[in-house]
Formats: sequence, C-alpha cells, structure tokens
Amino acid sequence: MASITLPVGGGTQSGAAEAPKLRVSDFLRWSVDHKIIGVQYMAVALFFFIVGGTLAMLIRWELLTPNLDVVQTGTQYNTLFSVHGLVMIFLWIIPMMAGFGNYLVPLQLGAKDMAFPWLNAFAFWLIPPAGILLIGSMLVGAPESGWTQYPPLSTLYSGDGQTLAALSIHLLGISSILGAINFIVTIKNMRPAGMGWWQLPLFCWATLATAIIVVMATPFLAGGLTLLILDKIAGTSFFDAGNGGDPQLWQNVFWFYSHPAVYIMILPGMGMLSEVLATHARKPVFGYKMVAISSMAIALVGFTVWAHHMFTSLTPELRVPFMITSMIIAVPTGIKIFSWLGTIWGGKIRFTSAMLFGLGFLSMFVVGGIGGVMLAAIPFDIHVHDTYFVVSHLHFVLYGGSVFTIYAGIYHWFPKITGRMLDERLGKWHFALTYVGFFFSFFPMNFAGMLGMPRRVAYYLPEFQSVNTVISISAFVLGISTFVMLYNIWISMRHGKKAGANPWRALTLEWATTSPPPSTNFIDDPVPFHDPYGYGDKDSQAYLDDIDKRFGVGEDVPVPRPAVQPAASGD
Amino acid sequence: MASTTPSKPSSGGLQTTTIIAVVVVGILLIVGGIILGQATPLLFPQQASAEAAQVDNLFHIMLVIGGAIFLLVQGLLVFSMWRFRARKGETGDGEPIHGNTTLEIVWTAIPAVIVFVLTILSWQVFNSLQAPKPGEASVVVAGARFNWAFTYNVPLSILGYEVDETLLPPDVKDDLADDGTVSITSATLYSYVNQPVALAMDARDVIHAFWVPAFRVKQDLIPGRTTTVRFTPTVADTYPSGIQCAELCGANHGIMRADIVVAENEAEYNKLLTPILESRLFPPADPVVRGRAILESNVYPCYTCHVLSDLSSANWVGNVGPALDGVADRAATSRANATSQTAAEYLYTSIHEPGAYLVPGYGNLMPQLGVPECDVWAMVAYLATQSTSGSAPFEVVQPDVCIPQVSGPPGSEPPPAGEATAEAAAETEVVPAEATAEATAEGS
Amino acid sequence: MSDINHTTEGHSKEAAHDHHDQFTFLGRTFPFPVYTGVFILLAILTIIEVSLSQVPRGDLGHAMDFIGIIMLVLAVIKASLVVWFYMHLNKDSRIFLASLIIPTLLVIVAVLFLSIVPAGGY
Amino acid sequence: MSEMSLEKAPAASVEAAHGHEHNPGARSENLKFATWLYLASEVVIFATMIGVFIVFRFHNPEIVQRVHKETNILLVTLNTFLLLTSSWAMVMGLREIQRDNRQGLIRWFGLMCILGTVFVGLQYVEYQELAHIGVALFNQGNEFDGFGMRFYAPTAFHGVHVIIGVLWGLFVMNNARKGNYSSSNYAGVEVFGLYWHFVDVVWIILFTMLYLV
Repeated sequence: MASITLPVGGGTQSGAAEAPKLRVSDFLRWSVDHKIIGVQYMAVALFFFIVGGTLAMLIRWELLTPNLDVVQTGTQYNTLFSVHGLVMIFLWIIPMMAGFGNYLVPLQLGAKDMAFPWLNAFAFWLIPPAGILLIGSMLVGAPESGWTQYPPLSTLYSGDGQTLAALSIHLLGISSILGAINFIVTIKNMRPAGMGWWQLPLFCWATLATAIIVVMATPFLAGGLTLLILDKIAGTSFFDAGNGGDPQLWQNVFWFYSHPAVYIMILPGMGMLSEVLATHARKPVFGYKMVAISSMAIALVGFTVWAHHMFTSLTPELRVPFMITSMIIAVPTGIKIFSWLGTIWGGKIRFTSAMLFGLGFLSMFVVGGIGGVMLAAIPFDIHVHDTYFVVSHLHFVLYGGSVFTIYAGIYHWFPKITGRMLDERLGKWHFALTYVGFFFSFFPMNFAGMLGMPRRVAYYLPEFQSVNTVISISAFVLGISTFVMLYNIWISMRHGKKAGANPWRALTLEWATTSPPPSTNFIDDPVPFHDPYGYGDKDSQAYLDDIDKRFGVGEDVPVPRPAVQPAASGD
Repeated sequence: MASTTPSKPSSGGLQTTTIIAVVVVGILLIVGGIILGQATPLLFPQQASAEAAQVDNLFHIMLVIGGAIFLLVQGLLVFSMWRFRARKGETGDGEPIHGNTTLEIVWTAIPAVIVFVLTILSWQVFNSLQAPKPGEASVVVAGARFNWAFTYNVPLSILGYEVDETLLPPDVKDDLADDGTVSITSATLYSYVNQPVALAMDARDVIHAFWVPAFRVKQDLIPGRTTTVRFTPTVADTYPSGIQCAELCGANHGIMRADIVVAENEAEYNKLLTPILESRLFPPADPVVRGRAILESNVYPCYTCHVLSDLSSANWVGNVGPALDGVADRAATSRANATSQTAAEYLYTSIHEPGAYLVPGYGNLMPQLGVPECDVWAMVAYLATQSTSGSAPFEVVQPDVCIPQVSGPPGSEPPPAGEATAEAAAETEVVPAEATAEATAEGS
Repeated sequence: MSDINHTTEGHSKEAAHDHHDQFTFLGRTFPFPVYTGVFILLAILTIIEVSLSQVPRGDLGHAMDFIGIIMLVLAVIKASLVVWFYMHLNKDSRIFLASLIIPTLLVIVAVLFLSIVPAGGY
Repeated sequence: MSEMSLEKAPAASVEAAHGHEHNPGARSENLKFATWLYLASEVVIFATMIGVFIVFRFHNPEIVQRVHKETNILLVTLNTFLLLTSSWAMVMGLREIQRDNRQGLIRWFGLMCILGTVFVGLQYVEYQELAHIGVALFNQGNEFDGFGMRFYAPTAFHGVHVIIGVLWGLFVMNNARKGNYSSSNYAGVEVFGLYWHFVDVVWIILFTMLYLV
C-alpha cells in the first residue's frame, strides 16, 4: 500500500466530532434510522430473553424431582418448554442477530442507512405484536407440542393457543424475510468505493449468508404454518392421517425451514466472533477467504441436511443420504474453528470481556460440534434421538454458540452504540458465571440422554434425579449470570467510562465515526481501510491514529495507543 | 501443535523440531482420545441386545476421535491464551499473517477424511441394524396416548394340554388361525435371549417413538403407516420401564413406558405367555370380573387419562379425560339428557366411538382403541358398578357371543383374573400415590 | 455475463424501449414486436396444452404419462417466456436470474423428495 | 453540523438521510433486486402448496382424474387467457411509460385490472361449480376426498395475490395520473410488473399442474 488511506474522505479535519445525545423516547417510537431500529431489535430481544429464561428456570425447577410438583399437569409442563423454545429461537436469537445486523451492516459498509429504511422499520414493528400473540397463546389453551409443532398433536390434540403461536411465528417469519431482503440488497449494492467482495467485513459476509437462507427457507415455514393453521381452523386434513393426510409431510416441510434456520441462528454470531477475535487478538483473521466462503458453504449445504432430524421416522433407505450431507457440513464448520484458532495464534491477546466470550465460544462450540457429528451417525442418533443428548447438543450450539457470540458482540459494540464502556470487572464475573453455569447445565445432559432420559418429559425415572439436580442448580447459576449483564448494561449506560470513537482500535468502518454515530452515520463519505483486519500492518496504525485524532480517545482506553496521547473527549 | 505455528511462514519446509513436535502432540492426542474412549461403557445403560454392541462400538470410535479433537482444540486454545497473551504495557499488534494455504488444506482434508470414515462405519452398522434377521418373531405394537400394547400370535400348543376348540368363546374361535395360533395382547413386551424380534408398530392417535435404551433401538410410530423396528435381546432380565416413548405425545408423555421381560429360552417365554393366553381362552364368566381384569391389565391406555379409585392400581393418573368415579350415575343421567340410547349403550358407544358424545369441558382426545366387542361389553358391565350407591343403577346385558361356554382350562381352576399382567403392571408404577390422589381430587 | 456489481444498469434501458419492435436472438436482430409476439406464442402453447389434455388418456393407474410430461414441459416453456421477456431477465442483471433459479431448483428438489417418500409403512 | 444530533436535526433532513438514495438509477436497481428476492421467497411458499398437491397427484392420480372428468376445462382456459392477456397489457403499459405516454399506461393498466378482476370473479364461479359436485375444503366422505383442500389452498392463495395485484395496479394508475412516473422514473411500474408477471407465471404452472396433468 503506497498511500495511506484515511477514514474520512477529503481529510476535512474540522476538529473533533461530537457524538449525538440519544434519549430513551427516541427508541420508543417509529423511526427509520437503522441504528435506532437495531437497538429496538436488541431491547425487545433482551426482554424476550428474560421471558424465555424465566420459562427455562421454571422447567428446571420442575425437573428437580421426578414427578410433577411446580406445575399441575403435564400439559402445563409441555407449554413451558414449547413456549420457551419458540421464544428463545424466534424472539431472542433471531431478532438479536437481526438487531446487530441492522446496527452494524450499514456502518460497516460506510452507508447512511439500509437500502430500504421504511421496510426495515416495518419488519421490526411486526415483532412486538407477534411476541404478544405468542405469550398470549399460553393463556388460551396451551401450545403443547414443542417448538416443532408436530401434528397430529398440534392439530388435533392441542388447544387454540397452538393456532395463536402458529400465527405469531408466521408474523415473525414475514419480519425475517423482509429484513433479509433488505440485508441482501444493502450488502450487494451499497458497498462503498474501495470495498470489493474480499474487503467485506466478515460480519457482513455472515449476514449475507444468513439473509440468503432466510429468503429461501423461511417461506417453507410460512407455507407449512398456513396449512397447519388451516388444519386447525378450517377443517382441512393435510396432516391428519385419519383423513387422508400425512403427519410426516409436516416434518419434512418444517425441517426444510428449520434446519437451515439453525444456521440463521449461528452464522451471524460466527461473523461477530471473527470481528471480536481479530480485534482483541490484534491479528488478521486467519484465512479470511476461507472463513467467508465457509459461511456460504454452510448456507448451501445447510439446505440438504434437514432429514437428519427424522432419523427415527423417515423411511430407512432415505436416511443415509442425509447422514452423508450432515457429516459433510462438519467440514466448513471445522475450517471456521481452525481459522479462528489460527487467528489468535501469534496474536497479542487482550482478555477483555468480549474476548473472553469469544474464546468461551470456541471452547464450547467445539463440544457442540463434536456432539453434532456423533448425532449425524444414524445408529448412534437412533439411540439418542429425542433425548437429553440432543437437548445438550442444541444448547451447546445455540447457547454456547449463538448466545456466547451475542454476549461477545454486546461487550464489543456496546461502546459504539452508547458511547460508554461496559464495566469490565462485572463483565468478567458475568463470563465466569455464564461459563461455569452453562457447562454444568448442559454437559451432564449428555450423560442423562445416553443413559435413557427422553427429552420433553415432566416425569422421569428416579435414577436420573441426581444428574437433574446438578443440571438445575447450574441452570439457576446461569439464570443469575444474565442479571449480572443486565445490571452492567443498566449501570454502564449512565456511568460507564467514555468510550471514544474507537476504544478497541478496530479497523472496520463502524469505528471510524463517533460513538454513537450521528444520524447520517458519517460526516463525509468514509474510506475503508484496504483490509478490514489489517492488524499489525504499519499503514493500519496510521489509519487508526487518524481516527483517534479526528474523533478523540475515550477515558482509560482498553487498547493502549502506541502513538496517541489520551485526549478526553468533550462533553 | 507446533505445526499450526503460522509465525514462521518464511521458514520454508518443515523443520525437524516441528516434525518431532507434531508427532509427539499427535501421539499425545491419540492416547488422550483412547483414554477418554474408555468411558464408553459408563455412558450407556446395560448392553442388552446385539444391536447395542454394534452401536456402542461405533460410539467408542467416535468418542476416541471426538476426544482427540476436543483435546486438540482446547489445548490449542489454552496454549494460545497463555503463550500469546498481551503483556502489561504491550502496545503492538500481532504479526500480520493472513493465512497459510498448506495449513488450510490440511485442516480441510483431515476433517473430511474423518467424517468420510465415520460415514462408512455408520452406514455399515445401520445396514446391519435394519436387515431382517432369519427366524424373526413378529409382534404387533400399538401406541396410544399414553400406553403400549403388544399383540402376539401364540399357538395353542404352548398350553401343554389339549383344548376343546369347540368350547372356546365365539370371538376367540373367530380369531383362531389355521395354524392354530390365537392373538393375545399384553402391556408387557416378552421375548427371549437370541430371538430376533421385528415389531410392527401402529400409532392410534399422535406420533410416538418406541425406544428401548438397553437395546439402543428407536423408531417412531406414525399415524397412518406401520413402521418396523428390529432387535435381538441378548441378556435375560426384567427391564422395568424398559420401553420409553421418545416423541412428545402430550401431557403424560413422560410416563408412557412399558416393561420388557426377556426370558432365558423359548420354554420360559412360553411359560410367561401361558397365563395371558388362558385368560383369553377362558375368560371369567362374570362380565364384571372380566371387565375389571381387562382394565387392570393395562392393555388399553384408559389408566393414563382417567381416574378410577375403585381399581387398586395406583397408576390411574387421569388428568386428561373425565374421572370415571361415579360414571354409572352419570351414564344414567347423560342417557336421559342427551341421547336416545340406554345407559349401557351410551357407555358402549363412549368406548367404541369416543367422539360420539363428549363430556362437557373435554375435547375429542380419546382415540379409537380398537377394543374387541366382548371386551367393551365386559368393561361396560364393570363400569356400570361404578356408582355412588355401589351397585349398578342399570343392567348390562352381554351379547350372546360374549358369554363363555367354559369357565377354565380342563382340570384346573380358572386363573385369577389378570393376575400375571397385574403383577407386571405393579412394577411399572412410578407415579407415587399422591400424584394419583391429586389427580383424583381434581378429576372429581 | 454482465457485471453483477454495477448498480445503474436498470437505467440504461431507457434506450431499450425504442427497440421493443425488434428482437435479438443468437446475435441477430429480427424486426418483430417482442411483447405481442410472446403473447401470441403463449396463447398458441396454451391452446396446444388444452387440446392435449382432451386426448383420452385411459386410466391413470400410474402417476405420470407421456402427455402429462409434454404438458409440463409446455408449461415450463410458457413460464420461461414470461420470465425472460416480460420480466426482462433478457436485459437485467444476472443476479436477478440467480435469485429466481436457485430457489426454483431448491423447491424442485424438495418436491421431488416429498414425492418419493412412500405413503405407506416400512 | 446540526444533523449530527437527533434532537436538533430538522425532521426533513433526517428523513432525507434515511430516505432514498439520491441516484434514481441505483434506487431502481435496489427496488428491482428487492422485488426479485421477494419473488424468490414467493416461489418457495407457492411451491410448498403446489408441492402438497403434486404429492397427492403422485399417490392418488385416480381422484384427480375423477375431478377432471367432472369439470369443464373451458372456463379455466378462458381464465388462463384472461391472465395471459393481462400480462401482455402490463408490458404494453410499461412500454408506454418508457415512451413517456402516461395516458397509454393508464389505458393498458385499466385493461389489466379489469382482466384481473374478471379472473377472480370467474374463479369464484368455478369454486361454486366444484362445490356443487362435492369438492369441498374438507373431506366429505365422497369420491373426491383429499382433492379439495389441496386444490383450494394454492388456488385461493393465488387468487389473493391477484386481488392484491389489482389493488396495486389501481394504485400505480393513480400514481401515473398524478404524474409520478416518466420515462426516466418508472421503477414503481416495473416493480409492480415483476409482481404481476410472477402471479401470471404461478398461474401458468398451476393451470397445467392442477387442471391438465
């Protein structure tokens, strides 16, 4: 690189920029600003995280003993885990990832907003009514058929709540699709000059891959749910074997969507993780192209593996192809894991809270991944299908995977969103409690499942009581850990240290503006650095110094500046 | 681990020290994986079928490989965290290494080879699990919320004495096949060592899954299609709650269990089936006794949804359907109010076509259980005695075909009704009395 | 293959409207009104299809026969004509074509799979 | 630098910042790409419903044939022609606005909307006929059982798309009347055209799949 690129075009260095003040009321009303929408997404998602978490705590409380005690009937227990699953998937992880995407994608592209701001806001505002519907469904005859809603249990044997829940998921699906269309158009058409596909930040790559999955997979769920709702309210019998229907049709259509959907839930997190690991290890992402391509590969292969969820119900001859594809998908996932290890290898690792969650993800996700490969082997899957082994696996990849990356993302981007740092000491407590609580909640489930405890049961054999007690107590620790983070967010929003524009000295474009960014994101058109992860590059130091000069440095910055004096930002 | 050191890309080929380090670490990982693999037997329940041995073997291999990968990743992670931590006051960045093509190819290829091998191994095991075995015994399984029923075709010859076929109850005579077998149904799965079994399974209402942890076999029961599961038990034992429903089927999914009894040999097995066959061939003359015996045998899932405090069996959990205490009084009233049938016909219809009359407040949740005609009438006779007054408020006339012509096997007393199966049922009791009491209180 | 990335392509079509009455195929330009021509072609194909459906086909004990396949092929041709000429895929960015083809292939695979799942037991 | 603070920023400038790209060419391309992506998801949702019918047709050809014998193909053929013609009217309208002829656009779109409306009306007539011979949404225990729901779901879903299309067409006509489109700005017309042709394409497939094969 012969010449140094500066973050803002023209070099109009008209003094330190001033961050805008945000008021709570800005977030409570309709807004087409992608940053406000992003925060709205995140706030709503966090609220539903608490709701889903409360349900999880009730489930674990119930499971302290082998028989019913907290709830009155098995149906109530089934409602707890059904709504827990639906809330956590559709109202916590997916909207949270969408929130990060909304906030970060335009910033990382140096754009003023998404391609369709109004559509963006509309997609968000579908979520609160859907959430109300879903919670309301618990009050009018429980949805008791799990998040998978297999008929005929859901169609013939469940109450009206099932219909409401299906409607709610329908709305959320529409919201997802609209959001995804927006992401694809934004990422494809709104990249700035100087940012080719191979300069695209990995979070944008991951969001793109996710959005492609959403556009092509979610309509399967929409179609299936339409038929399910017709079965429930219009007297049709698409899934009723007694009337010429086929319950297995639902399983196929549902998993056409829902297997790709697990990548919807993990890919954006993997993108965030790439950002976090590179920034806090001060090293370029190892094998950037492979990480980007593997996201696309996962998206593609993800469409061909759905029937491994049906290894005990599908016709035996049809199972084997899906074992092969399910095994294959481990390869791009493995590439990612090793690339991340290569990223921290030889770095200058700073153990910030964000980094701790990133490293925690690596160590936990690999457990889920190994379990996943084991589950792909049909003979073993037959034994542990629908047992706590699966519960463990899915929580390792959804909690140890998605939620850990969300936490890492929160610690990493909170300074950008609010202009203040999260408290690192509380952050480390949060990490320690989460890591320990998480591991001892979900790892023992492997043993329970292999030894013979099915999932989704309110009653279990007394021999499993000890392991369930360990799980429940750890789950309570995990529950408490969440409140450490919420307290941290609450207290840091007002009293956190001033972050400055670029506390982590990161190279992607969202840091080349004030924290929080102004309404138009950038004052002039920003110029991206030629490599979003060019840490260790001499030019990158000059680029980062220029950001510090233009926007000032926060108090007590976590990443020391080699050249720059800490200049307190004005306020 | 040193092989992944990307910090010396310029050094060209592998140095001797690097090769030694890779080999040492590789051996350590394999040893570590093998040590972890030793845990396999601890992780599984008793290994009681031919299939279980194969599955455990496969898992053992996967655990060794998975354990080695686990150790590799965690080892690299912890080592990097220690070796590459930023020291106090350090301000620089790491080295700008963007990748290493050789390394990336290696870590794409190795997982690919591993999953390829695992796929082949799994495929072989799976084929062997699915393959029909010679001399399979065939048992018909019905899953209904929330119980299992197993139907066997048994030759009359296992009784060990001659039976006068002309004296058998009419429905048994109809059922008697040309090869001298008759079907009997039990709530317990019986088998014997080294006898391959193929279960043909039907779901009566929702999707269930037949799972025997000790046998490592599982197969969903899907309404509208008959599915098959195969296994060969290898250990003679009684497996209380050995069968567990593994697919969410509703409120009492967790207690949709059944026992398995694996006998030493065929003779023992026949001995186990004899009392069930005798109770079919020589039903009690009194329909009330007979109906009670049927209900207590747990062959039909009535007890999983209804409460009936008259029956000693404590597993009448009953929080899904209406309580049956005092059902005779209600039948009398309902008949007067709602239908043009007699009370007995009303009860008969309620069992035979559950959707015909619904008790207010309850949905159409009860499946058609396919109960034989005479069993229904016997149950009706028994239920007619369930009144507050203690005696039947109406009379139940048994159809002629259901009146047995003899009252027991020749030369012996008739077996006490449902003794064998009631014993088996007693072992399945996992719901403590208070749960039932609670449900009873709620239901009434 | 046009450049996938350029963003103002759609607008360059301003000039294209004047060429409506011409039709370029395999590098040659034919003086023919494309839109109307396609419409006539669609009409003819539809008439052929409907006539074919009136051919007595006997008892369909099997799932599909030759006539059925021909009609399906005709339907795909009709759909392609509309997509190609009326929805301007002949002129627009190739990524639009990709966003139609990829999900279409996906659902074809999915529906084929659903069709081979046996209806009975096993 | 007043737009840097949300409170101080005049609403208009914030709207402008988050509103449309200033380059109409880029905006048109964004809109078209978004519409194609939307259609991609519509492909999948229609395929779910048509797929259910295909599976039924695959396993129960005799029931489908029975229904075909009972019904008259002429009405549906007429309907197909209506939709094909409306698609033609659609592109002719687009051609007019590309030549800056707003009146031409309105005329052609008027024809298109009328054809769409008649299509929906005839579909209603057809539903009546089917109901008359006993093809109902739910099973009635007659020889057509299983056909009804799998037929009505995709066709009704398509019908809803036609109704939405007609309303959207009226909206576009109104916009044209107000002079919102010109030869350099007709993305709104083009995007609606994509939708309408897609509805037509779905019908082409449905027609063959449900009525002929």
